Order: sequence, then structure tokens, then C-alpha cells
Amino acid sequence: MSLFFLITAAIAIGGTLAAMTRRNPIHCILSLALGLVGVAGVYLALGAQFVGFTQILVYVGAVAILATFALMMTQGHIVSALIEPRRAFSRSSVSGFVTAAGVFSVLGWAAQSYRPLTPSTQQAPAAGAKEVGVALMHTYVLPLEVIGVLLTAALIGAVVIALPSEEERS
Amino acid sequence: MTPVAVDQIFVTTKHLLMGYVPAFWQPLASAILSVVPVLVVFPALFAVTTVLERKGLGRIQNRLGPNRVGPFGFLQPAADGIKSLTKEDVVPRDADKVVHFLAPILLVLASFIVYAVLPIGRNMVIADLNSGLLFFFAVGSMVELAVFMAGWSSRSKYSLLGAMRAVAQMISYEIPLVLAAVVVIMAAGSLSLPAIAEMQSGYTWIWPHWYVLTPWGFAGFVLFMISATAESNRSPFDLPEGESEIIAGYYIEYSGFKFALFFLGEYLGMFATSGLAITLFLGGWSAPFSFLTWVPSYLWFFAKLLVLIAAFIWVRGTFPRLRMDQLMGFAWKFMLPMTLVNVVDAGLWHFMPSGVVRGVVCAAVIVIPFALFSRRAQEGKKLQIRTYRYAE
Amino acid sequence: MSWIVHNLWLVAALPFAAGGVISVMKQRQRTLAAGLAVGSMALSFVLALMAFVQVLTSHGEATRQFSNFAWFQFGAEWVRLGWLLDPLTAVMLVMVTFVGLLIFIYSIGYMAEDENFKRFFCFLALFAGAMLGVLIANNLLLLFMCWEIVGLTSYLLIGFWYEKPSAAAAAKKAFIVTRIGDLGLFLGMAWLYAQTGTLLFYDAGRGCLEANALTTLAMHTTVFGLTLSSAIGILIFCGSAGKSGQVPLHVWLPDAMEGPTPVSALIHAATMVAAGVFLLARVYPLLSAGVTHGMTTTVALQVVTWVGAITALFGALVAVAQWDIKRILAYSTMSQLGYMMIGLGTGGVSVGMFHLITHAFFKALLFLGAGSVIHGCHGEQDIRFMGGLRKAMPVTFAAYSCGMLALCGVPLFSGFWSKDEILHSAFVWNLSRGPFYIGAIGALLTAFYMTRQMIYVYAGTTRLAAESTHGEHGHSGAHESPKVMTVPLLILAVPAVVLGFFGTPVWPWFQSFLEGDTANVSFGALGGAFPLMIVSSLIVFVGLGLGWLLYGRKLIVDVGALDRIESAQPGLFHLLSGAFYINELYAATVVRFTLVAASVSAWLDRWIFGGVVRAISTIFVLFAKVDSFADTHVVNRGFDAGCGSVSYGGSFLSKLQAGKVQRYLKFVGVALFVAVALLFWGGKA
Amino acid sequence: MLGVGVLKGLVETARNFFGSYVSEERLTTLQYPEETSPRIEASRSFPFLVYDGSDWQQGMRCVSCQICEKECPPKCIFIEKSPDKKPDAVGKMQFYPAKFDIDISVCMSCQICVEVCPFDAIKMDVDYNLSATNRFSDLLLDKERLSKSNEYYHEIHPTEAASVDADLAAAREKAAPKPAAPATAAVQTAGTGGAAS
Amino acid sequence: MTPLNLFLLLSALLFSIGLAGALTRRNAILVLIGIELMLNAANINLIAFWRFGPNPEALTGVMFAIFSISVAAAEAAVGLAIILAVYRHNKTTNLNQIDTLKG
Repeated sequence: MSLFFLITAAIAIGGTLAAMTRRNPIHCILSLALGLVGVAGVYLALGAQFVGFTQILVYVGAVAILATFALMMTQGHIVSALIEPRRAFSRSSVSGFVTAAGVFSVLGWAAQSYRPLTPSTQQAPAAGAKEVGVALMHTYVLPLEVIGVLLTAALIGAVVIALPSEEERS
Repeated sequence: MTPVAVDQIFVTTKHLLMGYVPAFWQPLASAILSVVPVLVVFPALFAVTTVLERKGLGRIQNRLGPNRVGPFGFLQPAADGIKSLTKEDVVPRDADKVVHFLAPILLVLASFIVYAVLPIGRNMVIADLNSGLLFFFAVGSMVELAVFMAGWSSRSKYSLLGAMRAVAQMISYEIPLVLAAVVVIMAAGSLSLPAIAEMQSGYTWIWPHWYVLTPWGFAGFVLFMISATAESNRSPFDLPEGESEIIAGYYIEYSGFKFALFFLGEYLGMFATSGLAITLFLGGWSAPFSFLTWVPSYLWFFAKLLVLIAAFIWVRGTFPRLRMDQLMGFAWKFMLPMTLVNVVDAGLWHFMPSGVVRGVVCAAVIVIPFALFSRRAQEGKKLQIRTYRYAE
Repeated sequence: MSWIVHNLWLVAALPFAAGGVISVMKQRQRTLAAGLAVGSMALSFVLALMAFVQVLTSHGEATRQFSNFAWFQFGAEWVRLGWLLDPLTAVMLVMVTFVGLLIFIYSIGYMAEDENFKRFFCFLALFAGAMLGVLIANNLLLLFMCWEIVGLTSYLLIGFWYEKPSAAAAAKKAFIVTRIGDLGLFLGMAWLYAQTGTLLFYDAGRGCLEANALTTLAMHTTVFGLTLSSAIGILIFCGSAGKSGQVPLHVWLPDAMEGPTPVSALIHAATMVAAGVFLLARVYPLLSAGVTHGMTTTVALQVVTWVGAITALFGALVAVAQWDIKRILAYSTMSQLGYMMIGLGTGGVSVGMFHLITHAFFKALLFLGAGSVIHGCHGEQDIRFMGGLRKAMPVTFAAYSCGMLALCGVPLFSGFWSKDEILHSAFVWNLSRGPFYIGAIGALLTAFYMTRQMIYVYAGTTRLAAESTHGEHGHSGAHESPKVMTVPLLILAVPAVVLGFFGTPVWPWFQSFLEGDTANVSFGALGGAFPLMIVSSLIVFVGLGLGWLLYGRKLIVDVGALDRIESAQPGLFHLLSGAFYINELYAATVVRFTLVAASVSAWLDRWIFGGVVRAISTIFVLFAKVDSFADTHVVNRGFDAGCGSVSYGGSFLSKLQAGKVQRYLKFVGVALFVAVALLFWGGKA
Repeated sequence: MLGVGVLKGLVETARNFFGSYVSEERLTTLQYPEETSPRIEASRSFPFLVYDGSDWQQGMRCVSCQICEKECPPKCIFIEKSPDKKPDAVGKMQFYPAKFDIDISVCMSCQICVEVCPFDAIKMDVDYNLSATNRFSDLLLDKERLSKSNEYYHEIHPTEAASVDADLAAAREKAAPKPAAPATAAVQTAGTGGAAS
Repeated sequence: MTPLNLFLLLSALLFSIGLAGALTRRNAILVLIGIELMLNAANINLIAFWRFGPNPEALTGVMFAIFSISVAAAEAAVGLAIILAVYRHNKTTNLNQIDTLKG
């Protein structure tokens, strides 16, 4: 068990826990960014450098920023409106926590009962830009095209959905 | 001493020192020995740059610039530093204290971390990552979050406006920045910055194999530098700071040393992107002519860095600030298509047989779209001397 | 291999590139747009000539050359594309680029006043590129892609004047009807890929049109006792029937005349519809696979022949009773395409292709002539309002006459040779003489309706002024068209006359060329074909005479006068002029069927599914009744009976639909919990 | 083409940059404490009180009429009348200010006090080296610090001072032969003095 | 080297945290963030199985993670756009008050 993994896992867990429990949504998003950096660290611990940095680029650089923008554009200007009331023990919350705890118990049980495995190679196989690029252009070219279409459609769709309609603009 | 020994003096010194360290502590010691020089040199460069910038801007405006503290005013940064250290640290009453405190630290931290992958000289890089370039951009994108944190936590209209402007601008210009760098990745076939620098260290007769000397490399360099200017919020893209309308943007509510940290972060970011531009396009630490290779590599790196910093200062002294819609329009309607064209051009260069024809064709592929785009950009705009009814 | 084989893609890429560049140009850069389009087409023509020369100078195996490359990897499979240069491609390339070039030049004059001039040339260039792509493809997938682009651009061109509702409707119709055919083509392609594992036509022995694959395909039988090759061939034929306007899918072709008058109509008549025939010629080895295994012909070829025969007769019949000059030509095209199908089915590639080539030239001539006539008559398309144009438009008349004589099959004109060859091969077809007789009747009708049209349009005195709205502006009469329009006409008139000599029975150069042989002059071959030639000439002259008898002896002077056939046989005439009411038939069957199916579904929905839902709710109510009974009378007598029954019977399901996403998500979470738990219990046990 | 203007601008600034090293006349900066710009006669900073002769208390022209105090827009002048009288510039017995304070951190240099003074007693100074360590006491100038000699006045505004002296001399001429009618002479002096300044 | 079980456990924990957040938070944006978190947890699994699997040279897990990240990015963009549209319509992002689909 490496120290690096422990540190990054702790960051990931701490950040995401904070992200899901802080009452101020901005704090939530910032902690989420931290937690996702931790997850990227876990990727690095697994030897997937490219994915790790992509993770930071996409989540910290884009998704977190996007979420803050969405927050600002909804009710971000009223700080008091942002803060959620304390109601940790309402019925729906408790049932939600129970569900999540149940899911964790079975998943954790499943993970724990998996037979301990060591990697087949001591050194992680290179997953740098070149290897990923080659794989993308050969074996996975069709998924790549599909993802391209998906991203284009999502881009256009997001713009169309978010555009105010004619009467709202006037 | 031979030129090679001089070139590798820091590397050999480090190895020598490492010999005295017990094996268990070696990783830590190695990290410290690599990191500390960077932590010293670049803030020092920041200090020098501030005074150089002020003097340069002064000369551009036919002034003298700072000349009182120390010889020729070169101790001005020391005076500034003492001033900002001793100033009162004001935090707005309603501010989000924790985030307000963390924002400048995150900014400086992110700006420092990127130096880990920059090759400052031959064999002189802290961490030779496989995906170094990606690392650079990934960590660079954290700056946006820091800026947002600063603006939002201050609970001030101006700082929030400034932060939103800054974030929108940085996100918009990040795309051309990355796309301008993509051409180099295509040519070098690697994301590792030392490898990219190594690729460019050869010579044909006396001329170096720098990417900036190819059509796509030149265009990529110019596009990269424009995006880098916008990315580091420098004039003429310094709207987030717009003194005239939102006073100082996202760091309006900061004072004292935190304010100085913002400046430090901004300048470190500028050095880092300049260093990246040098590594990607200007051959990194390699000498400009084959007969100058005896000069140590790190000197070349810093010489190029100073030239680029001078260019930044020059640009800042020349151009007025853009308007927000012009800024965004420029990013999406000009920079993005041009970088895409440039990517196509680099691909063309790769697949065409080398020769004069290739150069001409690739140059044309860049110049013609540029002419078309610039014509579209200027369409409907009457460029003439403005007359004022009341002001004169 | 020579340079041209490797760079054959340039032929198609040049017009594509021109189209792409034109699309980003400004609306007012008209000269540049036209120049680019024409220039690219001219270059393509030059390249096509080079390819032709290349094929001409090679012999034997070398006449078929291809260049394949890997496009992308798809899992473990590589998708490979390529282009192919064989006599078939070479001939079609020259024809399409030459006719296309003339069309391009012609449309500069024709579209001069249209404000969407640039858009038109963009579409034209794209069309030409796609068409050439179809021709050079050495892969059914590549062919299919270009094929679909052809379909798309034809949709765009037919609907070019989309402000006109009829044009928009025609475009939609053309697109949908041809897509129905393409579905068959797509299925055939998928099937072919599933069976052979490749879509390359020729790949040094591994292609799907080469002996290995064909033998396997011909050996296996599938539904209805068809061999695999025949079944796939019939599916592919669906596609070409859609594109070439064969009978069940012909309805779009006449409507396509809504496009910018002769230009796009001509594209559809001379170029695009030929793509269907070309496709069949390309996959002819597949269609005819199995002939060597003891049978004389295959089911697929029989289908092709009979559909062609029916179309040939159908088109000719309908053309007799049309008033619109372009519709007459459209139906005539349909009929001629039927002939080509007969030729393919009975005589093989060379017979069908020969007629395709000659037809392309003389029909192009006719369409351009019709366009010139319409242009000269200020947009009038109804032949009843024309007349007397022989004097007003002498050049057009001369050229048009050449085309007309060729189409009718008057001896020594090009149409004569090619049509005669088809009739000859149909005559010697050993299964049935049916197609021959149908074809002969069609030939007679062709001569007849063309005579009718000629007399209506060119003979007598003008009837234009009667209805023309331009009367008061001083140019009430018709006028000759500008040079840019008449010169292509004259150029086209030459091949319309002489092209037939390349494929006479005495010197079958064309046929040998397609098969990679050298032609010999042998008068002996004439002997076999001579009687039939006499017969077909007789048929043509009978048709001409009949036409003259009915229309030429006493010229029509009145616009409102009834047609001669109409006055004699009004029922028949209306049946013909309504094109056998196929459109109405479709409206009555296909559309009606859809409506009925919809109402059946509605009935099912209301009574069967709704009944189930109601039954379930009744069961719930019953449960609730029982429960409430128990509650009220057994467990808790104080419980309100109505409250219990409502909450159990009605709102249980509705409660699940709380409209709150998080509750849905919670269900998913619980389900995940249960699923994982079950999975692991199952795994452990 | 896009970018030509950019290059032109860059060339312009580059010329400034290098030119500032080559030609001295480009640099308009003054090294302030060491060198100052030549004084313009019409310049002004804050008011001062003029006295004649050598003794500032004896020669004080101000008669504490308090017109300036009333007219001052920011109300930065504070005057207290003396209990006794002394001869003024024309020789007539008048009150003199027991206290005369100007808060120059409030003063806006409008010169209205100078315009309205009938006795040419208050004039505008040109000194701008006024920085002080205490912003309250050091910038509230009292009578002693305000008083400057007529010679100093001549030195900073020579033309104006000459005409004022001429006016005063004329007034003295008028007042000397007819000491019996001092009131009218004073009025006349005031009229001419006002016109002169 | 860290055993595989720990990675799986971490992934399960992150997944459950994300699920708990998505189930209990009332702000639509935070619910979306919870879902992003669950996707990330799945990505850890993909990468871990790639590293510990029998044939890591095939890069299957890495590719899957990359595609998953792009899908997540697209999902975030569209999801946030939908939230904006909903906010404009309902003037709230509180999911308790958005129940138009109530049966």
C-alpha cells in the first residue's frame, strides 16, 4: 500500500464528502474540484497519467467552472438563497442516506470479497499520448466518431436549451 | 572547463550533493534540490521584471520610469515588497474568510506547479512526465478556479464581475491556446516537454530545427502568444482588471501581501506560458545558431524568456484595452478557426514531401484563411479618424 | 499501374472541392462560382479522357485496374475502400464529365437571372462529384455513400425553387421514393458483407465480384429457392429501380421536372437515372452468377428484364398523352431506362450500357432543346401553347430533330443501333419472347409520341400569343436562345447522330471494348441481325406515320382543341394522361393502409391495453374492497372505509409518480442494492 | 489586412522607446526635488497676508473687515477682530486681526478672497512644497505663518505688485492733504484698490 | 503496490457518497454534481481493472475512462443547460418544488 495512494484517496474522500455535505453550494463545488483532483491522483497511482491529467483538465477546468457559472446564473447573486437549510434528519434525507449506505454495504462487501489480485505487469504499461492516440485512431475509431457526434450534439443542444425563448428575451 | 561541463554544471552539482545524502532521504533531497532553485529564480525574475516593465513602459511613454530606489531604481521591487508586507491585511466583513484566504495561495501554487515540467536547460527539468504538456494545461486550468474563488469570496459586485469576466475570458482562450500547441504535439509525436525541446535541437547548416521556422509553427507561435496574453490577463486583454469600470477586478478586495501574491501569480503564469512557448516553438534551451552551442543551455532559455517578456511589455505599452464583445468575438471567430486551420496545415506539412513546394503550399494554407478571416473581421467597420462634437 | 489509376479519385474530388469552395463564397461572386464549377468539370473531363486512353491502350487483364487503401479499423476489421478503372468506368466517366460539362456551360446561360445562381452551381458541382464517385468506386460502401449524396443533391436540385410548393413536394417525393429503393440496396449490401466479409468489388481474388465469392454465393440457396447471389442482386436492383424510375418506384421521376427547368431535369434524365443502370452493370457478375452452373439465366436477371419491359411499355404509353414538354421527355426517359434494363437482363452489360451511352447524349440533347424551347417561349411548358417554332428557333429545331430521330430509332441514327441491339438480344432470349414484343410495341409508341410532340411544338403557326402574358411588351413571339445555350445543343447533336456507329453489328467496337477485346469488322454478323433490323425500322416508320396521320395531316390551330386520341378514345386518353393513376393508387392503398393500421392500433390501445390496465385497477379495487372490509369490520372498525379503498386502489401507483427526480433515483439505488446483493448471493451459492 | 495596424502601433512605441534614449527632448520628466519647472507669474497655490515694511505686525495691511471670511466658499478663513486699532497702509486708524487662520487643507485656491479684499491685504502664494507630517496642526496656518512681506509679493507676482503699490501710493497721496475727511478717502482707496487688483 | 480491493472499496465509497448527495441535496446543480461523482467512481473501477487485468496493453480500461469522461462532460453541459431552462421557468432550482410530472 503506497503512501501516495493513501494521500490521494484521503483527498478524494475528504473532498467529495465535503462536496456532498457543505451547505454553501459554492463550497460544495470547490470541494468537489479538490475531491476530483484526488481522484486524478488515484489514476496517477494506477499509472494512467493521460487519464489523470485529462480528468483535471475536464473536471477542474471545465465542469467545476461550468457548475459555478450555472449557480451564478440561477440564484448566485443572493448569497442567503444559496445556503441550504439544515434538515439532515428529514424523512427523505434519512431514506436517502439509508439507501446510499445500503448500496455502499453491498458494493463494499462485493469489493472486499474479490480475490486479492496483483497486477500482471510490475510496471504500468505506457498509456501516454502516443499509445492513446494510436488506440483511438485504430481500434476505437468508431467510438471516437460517435463521441465526436455526441459532443457536437450536446454542445448544440446545450446552447439551444439554455437560450432564452423569444418572449423571455423581449 | 569544457562547454559541456559548464552546460551541465548544475546537474553534476546535484549528483555530487546527492552522494552525501543517505539513500532513504534521497528522493526528498532530490526533490528539494530541484524545486528550491525554481522557487528562488522565478520570483527573483518576477522582481526584476516588475522594475523592467515599469522602466520599459516609461520609455515607451517617453518617461524615465522608477529611478529613485537603489542604482537606476533597481531596488524598487524591494521597496514594493517591504511596503506590501507591512501593509494592513484588510478582509471584508462579509467575505467568505476561508475561500478569501485560499484563493491567492491556490493561484500562486498552481502557477508554481507548472514549472515542474518546463525544461530550463539540457537535462534540467524537475519531472519529465510523459504527458507533461497535458499536465501544464491541467494545472493551468486551476488558475481559473482560483480567480473565481477570489472574486466570489470577496462579496463585492466589482470583484464578482471581474472574476466572471476573467473566467469567461480564460476559458475562451484556453481552447486556442491548447489547439495552437497541438501542432507541435503532431510534429513531435510526444507530450513530454523535454522530448519536444530535444526534437528541435538539431541544425541544418547553421539554422536550427525550431518549429517557429515552419509556416504552421510561426502561425502557431503567434496564435499561442496571443492566447497566452489573454490567458494571463495582460494588456490588451486585461478587461478583468479594467480599472476604468470595475476598478481592479477580482482582487479589488485584497490588500497587503495577498495582493502582492496575486501579482506574483500573474507574473509567474506569464513566465510559465512564455517558457512553454519557448519549449514548444523556439527550440527550448537550444542555441539559435550551430556555432553558438558552446553557450550553456540554461542561458539560452533565460535569454529567450527575457526576449518574450520584453515582447509582453512592448505589447502592453502599445495597445488599448479591448471591449468584452470584441474580446470574445476575437477568440471564437478568429482565433479558434485559425488554430483549426493551423492544425490542418501541420497535418499537410507532415504528409507532403519536403521541398520548396511544401513550404509554399503550407504558407498559402495559413495566409489565405488569415486574409479571409481578417477581411470578415473588418467588414462593415469604417476605420477612420473619429471626430468628437463636444470634446474638442 | 499508371498515374491515372492511383489518382482516379481526383476526378470526383475536383467537383467536390469546387462545390465546397463555392459553398463558402458570397452570393454575389457569380462569375467566380460558375468559373470554378466549369473549370473543375473541365479538369475532370480531361482526367476522364486520360483514364479512357489508359484503358484503351491496355489489353486483357490490364483493362481492369484498381487501387485499394485501408480507411479505418472497426474492431478487428479493416474497412477498405478503393477506386477502380475498367472499360465500364472509363466510358461512363467520359460520358458523365462530357455531358456534365455541357450542362454546366448551358446553365450559365439558363440560370443567369436567378438570384441563387451560386447555390445552384454549388449543388451542381456536388452532384457531379458524387456521381463521379459512384462511377469510380471499387467498394459497394463507397458507392453507396456517393449514391446517397447523389440522392441528397438531387433532392436539393429538384427543390431548388423551394418557394414553389409543388417543387418542395416533388423534392420530398423524389427523396422518399428513392430512399425506399435504397433500403433494399442497403439490405443487399449488408447481406453481401455478411456473406463475403468484404465490399470491395475487385481485390486480387478476394473481392465480392470475383470468382471465389461468386461461386460460394451461387451455391447457396435461401428463401423461395433463390440463390444467395440472386437474392442479393434483387435487393440491389431495388436501389437501382428507385434511382432509375422503374415501375413501382417511378412516381418521382415525372414530378422531378419541377426543378430549374431543363438543367436539373436533364441531370435526372441523362445522368443520375443512368446511375441505376450503371449499378446493375457494375454488379452484373453477381446478378449473373450461376449462369455457368447449368442454368441459362438467373432469377435476378429475369426480374430485371420483366421490370424493364413493363417500365418500357408503361412509360411509352403514358408519354403519348402528356401536354407538358418536359413530362413527355421524362416518361420517355423512363421508358428508355426500361429498355436498358431489358438489354442488361437479356444481353448483358454491353447491350444495356450501349443504349445508356447513346441515350444519354440524345436525351441530353432533347432536354436541352426543350429547355431552349421553354426559354424561348418565356417559361411556357405546355405544348398546346407552342407551335410554329421551326421558323422562330431554327437552330433549336435542327438539333432537336436530330435528337428526336435518334430517340425514335430511325435507321443510321445512334438510337437505332442501340435499340436494335436490345431488341435483338430480347428476341434471342431463350426464356420468352415477351420482352421483345413489349419492347417492339414500346418502340412504335416512342416514334408516335415523339412525332406528336414535334408536330405540336414546331409545326404550324404559333399559339403562344393566345395565352402569353408578355404580349403587350412587344415580344409576343418566340425567339431563338442565346449562343451559350445553342452551342451545347449543336455539340450534342453530333454524337446523337454518329455515336451509334461504334456499336453496329458489323463493327461492335463498343461491346468488345467493354469486354476487353479488340473489335473486328465482320459483315457476317450483319446477316443474323439484318432481318430484325428491317423489322424494327418498319416499326419505327409505322410509328412515325401513325403520328403524322393523326397530327400532321391536319395541323392544330386552336389552343383549346382536343387531342386526336382524346376525341376518339377519351377514357383511354385520360387513363394515360393520369399515368394509370399510380399516384392515386398509392394514395388509395399505401396511405389508406397506414390510416387503417393507425386506427387498429388505436382500437388495440383502447380496448386491449386499456382493458388490461382497467382490469388491473379493478383487481386493485377488489383487493382494496377486501382489505377495507377487513379493516373496517375485522381489524379496526373505526377506520374510514372510503379512505382505505382510495389509497389502496388509486393512489398507490400514483404515489410512485411523485414527480420528484430524487425519488426515482432512490428507486434506482434500491434496485442496485438488490441487484448486487442477489448477484453475489447467487455467486456465492 | 488584420495586423497591419498592430504592427504600426508596435513600431510607433518602439520608436518612442529607443528615441527616449537618443534624444533628450523627448523626455519631458523633471527630477523634482533637484530641479523644478520655471515659475509662471500667474500661478497660484494658497492665500497669504501682505505686510509693508519690516515688522509684520506693524505693517499688516489687513483691517479685519471679514469680507473674505464671508465670501470664502469652503469657509476656510477664520478672523477675530482686535480690541484696539492701529494705522493701516494708508495711514488711517483701523482694526487689525487678532487672529487670522486659514485651513489650507480645506482651501480650494479659488482666489475669491483676493478678489473681494478692499485693502489689497490678501494675495495668492505660489509655494507648493507644503507636505507636512501632521495633517491637522501643520496645515492650519495662523497669522504669523500667513504673513509675507511686500518684497516677497513683488518677487512672486512683480507686475501685479507694482500696480497695487501704485494704487496704494495714490491713495496715500489723497489721504495725506486732507486728514479731516478720512472716511471718503478710505472708500476711494477701496474702490481703486479693488479695481487695481 | 496497493491491492485491487482497496481501489474497488474507494470506488464504492465515492459512488455511495455521490449517491447520498444526489438523493439528499435539494439543489438541482448539486444533484448533478453527485451524479458526476458516481461516474467518476465508475471510472476508478475501469482504470483499476485495466491495471490489474490480464491484458493491460490493450488500453481498454483507459479508453473506456476517456470516453466516459467525455460523456460526463457532455452530460454536465446539457444537464446544466436544462437546469438553467428549468430555473428560468420555475424560478427555482429546488427539486422539491419541481414536480410538474407528478402522477
